[in-house]
Amino acid sequence: MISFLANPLRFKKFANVAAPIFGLLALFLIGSGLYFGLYNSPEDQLQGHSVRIMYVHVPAVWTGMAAYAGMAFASLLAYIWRHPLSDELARALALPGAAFTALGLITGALWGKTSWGTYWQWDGRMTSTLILLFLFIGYMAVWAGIDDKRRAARIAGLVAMVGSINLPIIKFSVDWWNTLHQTSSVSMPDAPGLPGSILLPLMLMTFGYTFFLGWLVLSKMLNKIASAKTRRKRPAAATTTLEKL
Amino acid sequence: MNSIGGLIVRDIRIALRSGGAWLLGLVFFAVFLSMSAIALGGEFKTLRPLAPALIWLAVVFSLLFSFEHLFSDDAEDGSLEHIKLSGMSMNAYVLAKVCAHWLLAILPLIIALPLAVLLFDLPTDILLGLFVSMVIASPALVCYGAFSGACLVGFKGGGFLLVLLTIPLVIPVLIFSVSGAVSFQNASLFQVLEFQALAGISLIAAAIGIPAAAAALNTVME
Amino acid sequence: MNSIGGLIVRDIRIALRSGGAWLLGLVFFAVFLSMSAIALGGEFKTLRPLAPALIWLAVVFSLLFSFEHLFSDDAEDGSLEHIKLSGMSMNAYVLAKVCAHWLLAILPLIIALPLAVLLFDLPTDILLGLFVSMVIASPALVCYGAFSGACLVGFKGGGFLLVLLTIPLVIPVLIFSVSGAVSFQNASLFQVLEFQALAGISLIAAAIGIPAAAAALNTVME
Amino acid sequence: MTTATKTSSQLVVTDLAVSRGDNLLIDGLSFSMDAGDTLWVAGSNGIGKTSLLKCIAGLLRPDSGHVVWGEQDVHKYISSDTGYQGHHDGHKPNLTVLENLRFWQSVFASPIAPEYALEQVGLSAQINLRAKGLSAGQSRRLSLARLLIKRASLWILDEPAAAMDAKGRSVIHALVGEHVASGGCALIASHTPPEKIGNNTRVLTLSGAEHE
Amino acid sequence: MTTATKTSSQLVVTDLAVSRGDNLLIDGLSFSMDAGDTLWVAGSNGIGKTSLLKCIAGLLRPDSGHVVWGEQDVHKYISSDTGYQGHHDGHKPNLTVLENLRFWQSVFASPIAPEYALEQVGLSAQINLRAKGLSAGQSRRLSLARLLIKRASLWILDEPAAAMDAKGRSVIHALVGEHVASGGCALIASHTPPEKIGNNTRVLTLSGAEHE
Ligand code: HEM
Ligand SMILES: Nc1ncnc2c1ncn2[C@@H]1O[C@H](COP(=O)(O)OP(=O)(O)OP(=O)(O)O)[C@@H](O)[C@H]1O
Ligand SMILES: Nc1ncnc2c1ncn2[C@@H]1O[C@H](COP(=O)(O)OP(=O)(O)OP(=O)(O)O)[C@@H](O)[C@H]1O
Ligand SMILES: [Mg+2]
Ligand SMILES: [Mg+2]
Repeated sequence: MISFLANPLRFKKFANVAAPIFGLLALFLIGSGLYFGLYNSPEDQLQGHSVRIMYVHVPAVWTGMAAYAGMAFASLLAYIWRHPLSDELARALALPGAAFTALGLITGALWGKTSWGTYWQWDGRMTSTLILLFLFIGYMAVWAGIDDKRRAARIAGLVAMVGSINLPIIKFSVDWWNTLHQTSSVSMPDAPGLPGSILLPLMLMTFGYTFFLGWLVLSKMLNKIASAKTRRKRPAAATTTLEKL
Repeated sequence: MNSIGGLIVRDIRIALRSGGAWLLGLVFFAVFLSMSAIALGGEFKTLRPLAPALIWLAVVFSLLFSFEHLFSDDAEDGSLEHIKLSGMSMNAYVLAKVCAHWLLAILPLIIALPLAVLLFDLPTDILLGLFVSMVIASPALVCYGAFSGACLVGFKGGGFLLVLLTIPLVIPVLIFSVSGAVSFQNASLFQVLEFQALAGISLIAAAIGIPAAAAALNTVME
Repeated sequence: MNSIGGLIVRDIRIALRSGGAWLLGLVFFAVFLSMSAIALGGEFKTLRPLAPALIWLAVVFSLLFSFEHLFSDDAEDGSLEHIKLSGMSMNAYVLAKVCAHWLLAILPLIIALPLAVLLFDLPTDILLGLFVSMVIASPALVCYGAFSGACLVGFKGGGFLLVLLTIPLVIPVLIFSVSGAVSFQNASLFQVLEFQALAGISLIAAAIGIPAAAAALNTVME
Repeated sequence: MTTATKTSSQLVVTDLAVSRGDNLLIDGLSFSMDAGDTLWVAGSNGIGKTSLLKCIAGLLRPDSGHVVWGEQDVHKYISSDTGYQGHHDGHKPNLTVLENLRFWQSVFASPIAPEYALEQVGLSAQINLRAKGLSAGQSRRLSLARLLIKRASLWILDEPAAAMDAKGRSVIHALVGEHVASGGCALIASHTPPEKIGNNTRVLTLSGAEHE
Repeated sequence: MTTATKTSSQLVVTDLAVSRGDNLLIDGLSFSMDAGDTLWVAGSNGIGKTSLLKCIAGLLRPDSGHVVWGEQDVHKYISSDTGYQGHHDGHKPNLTVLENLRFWQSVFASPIAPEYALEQVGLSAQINLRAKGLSAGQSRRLSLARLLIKRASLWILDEPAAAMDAKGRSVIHALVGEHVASGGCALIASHTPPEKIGNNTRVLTLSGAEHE
């Protein structure tokens, strides 16, 4: 699959077909997810209507994390095989990934305001989500700050890979730190125990977000390939003559 | 006047070209606050009373390091020599740099203040107090910083020396700002004694700092 | 081996020649602690529980900015090219730089630790805890910092980006160090869970950070 | 050697002594230049050419003596009628060639269009390239363009031909020729054999106290 | 143009393409050099001399093609048998001349005494001066001394004569002559007319696609 798509031409064919499908799927899934989530699901006894933020919040955080994982994996492929397409993939994942993470943070904050009365808590999950956002921003800053794109790709790839090795450490430390210090920890309902009426819109939204991410990434990469084609033809190289003195 | 404007425009343009590097003062601000909150255990109960002090420390440290390159880039690559030979007065040059720096480094922090307050769950009147104290105190910070930055030109690894030079000048600003922000809760703007003091310090800093920086640059270039 | 030693000696010599600039990491450490104490009101009662966190924050920020010039000086003046052409492996080069940096930047902080504790009137077992945590955690700090520093070569105004890249890596170190220093009071060295975690992180950081920094330098040089 | 009549574009150097570190490089140097004069400064490496030029530009304080240009001592009031090209080019690596020049145009309040100056030095094709992408010779050309934009009467050039190809050297020659023909003065430090430019070309050779 | 026999000190460049930014500078360049050969690289400013030399040294990745020196591709395994002198001198401003060289001696694990190398390039008097106090030409001489200390068989010199006085230029000439006579190779980019050094001196002229 990977080596199949590594060819830009084949990739272009695949993406031309897949992008609109992903887009439509995303539209349908998110639409129905919102319908079930906002209208056709029970209120929470404790939290009332504000529980519905969950259908935006939880999938957003998950998609953000998935985007980071994809970015790190694509960077690894690019680093080993020096394939420009995987660099483009990693790069295309960064901005949407950061956006989903930010969305997760914002909706989480809103949710927090309604259920705990504060926008923010220094809680383990929340803190590690914030750090994830920092990692995304750092990755994008490297791309922005280095002119030569071949170089930028490799450095950014290293940043993504080192970050991914460190993510488990961050998560572990932060969770553990939080349990040590935070006595009145807030209980979040565990996903597996959720009733179907909550699970259904949650899953619809999650897949919807994922396809939306896929659509964004594929269209961005198609754009890149197209603009690389239309870039003005390079001027001819110098002619070289070698003569004996 | 024209060339002051030109300089400000150039500095802003260079900043925008640097791949978002200028925005990262803001990032440092955010990172400093998060790191402090994490290191201090993360409970609002402990954090809330410390917040004004932490936010002001974040402002000071986020600015501090930005002064290192304020003049040294121009000095090292030779453009300062050409500016001197252009007949532009050093005072005008320093003024232009200071204005550009205010726009690039301080304005974003002021705009981001509400976010910082979110992190500590602070009441709005303290936010307002912080806001006013930053507006009043920022000229003092920039002018003192510019003076230290000018003294350090041509001094490799000067960042830390910068700290040493600027800090004694900045400590009064820090003290007045923090306590001004806190006492603003119970008073109207013009009653807060600390803010009056800050305004005075800002005036003095501008009146002394800019010519002193110009003099330092003149000396350093020789 | 010989050339690793040569590099370390050279770096130390350059540092000693730089007009005391290397010592100023220490100065920043002191200034940070005093400023925090001043901004936070200055009472031992409030300061004492915050002290381990503040001291570790001071260590992290004092180190942070020192990585900016770790590789960029060699890269900009062209010596890195000659080192690459000397056949010395980049890993060896990074290792030498990291060792020199440990000696120049971290050792002074470790030595100065007792002084810092004086400022906050801390009991000796917390001092000991801080001491152990610094020794165990410092390889992680230097190696992550070296990686960020290498990524930033040729990146003007990189200081702030450095912050952004290093911080996520350093947060676990910070968390474990602070709470390790505190829990050391009631336990023996090898029982402290945090110290075991720190040792693990240091190992991982060295194993990843040094080759990653070397790879980044190789890329940046092209 | 100093003359009594002072016109506004006369350079008078009186009894100048310049030192660097512990070394006295130049001592008791006096000369004067009138409109249209060219002075080559020659001498082996490390003899003090750069130091002398910087001192005449007002950028380095002499141990003793005076440099008077346009009736004012340049070490009291720096003269903005001086154009200097030193060993460092002074371009901002992240700005394009055109932006770099535009900036200098606004600083010098000059009416000359940057595009015109770039054409003169043969850098029109690089107009939108960032300065850090310039080759060694192109970077020198850009500082020559800055000199043109400034329109100063006194030109002080420190090895302008370094890193320049043959075409570039002839461009410099032509530009300096035009400059002195229109009543300017030029001081040029160089390791290439001095050539006659304008009516009054002289060579100031520093020699003797070789530090090697 | 490549030859079949590979001796250990042969440089073979095959079908090299080098680009900078969006510009393809050099395309399809092939040549080879044997022990004792000298190759001058000539061409106008910005044509790609520096880029070519960096690529041959293994410091810049080519778009395509290979550079084989001593039987190994320099872009796979960097060769330590290459001595390079670029536009940047690479001295530490706060170390003295001698300390700078001592450091390189330890990095190169070389048996040559720094003092001897400094004498060869005429820098004995500045031995205890900090590198930041060197004049432009003295700084170039110091990097020449580093080249001597390294004792590599392939010399790659990018405008070694820039900022050098006449004596300095003849020193370079003599050193390169000695180097090729003892079986080394030398590649020299220069704007001065090429001179014959050793038995087999050739000139590689880059021309045509002027980017100006
Ligand atoms: C800015 C604030 C918040 C952030 C950054 C945040 C972050 C996260 C993250 C990272 C996850 C995924 C966890 C995993 O899969 O292991 C998650 C899931 C979840 N969050 Fe939040 N959260 C925030 C606020 C809240 C609030 C206020 C609530 C409700 C009171 C909440 C309820 C949930 C629930 C129910 C889940 C899904 C259940 C689960 O995965 O265990 N979150 N959140
Ligand atoms: N980083 C870069 N980005 C874009 N273009 C570059 C970059 N570096 C060099 N160039 C361009 O590549 C071309 C070749 O540069 P190079 O330095 O190799 O020239 P050169 O032949 O050595 O010239 P000179 O004689 O002036 O030293 C120039 O036109 C330059 O503008
Ligand atoms: N900052 C300094 N400290 C000590 N000595 C210095 C300093 N700057 C220059 N020198 C010494 O002063 C002398 C003159 O330097 P200068 O740069 O003027 O020479 P130059 O004639 O321009 O040489 P070149 O032809 O190599 O450019 C040199 O011998 C140099 O070593
Ligand atoms: Mg000189
Ligand atoms: Mg060149």
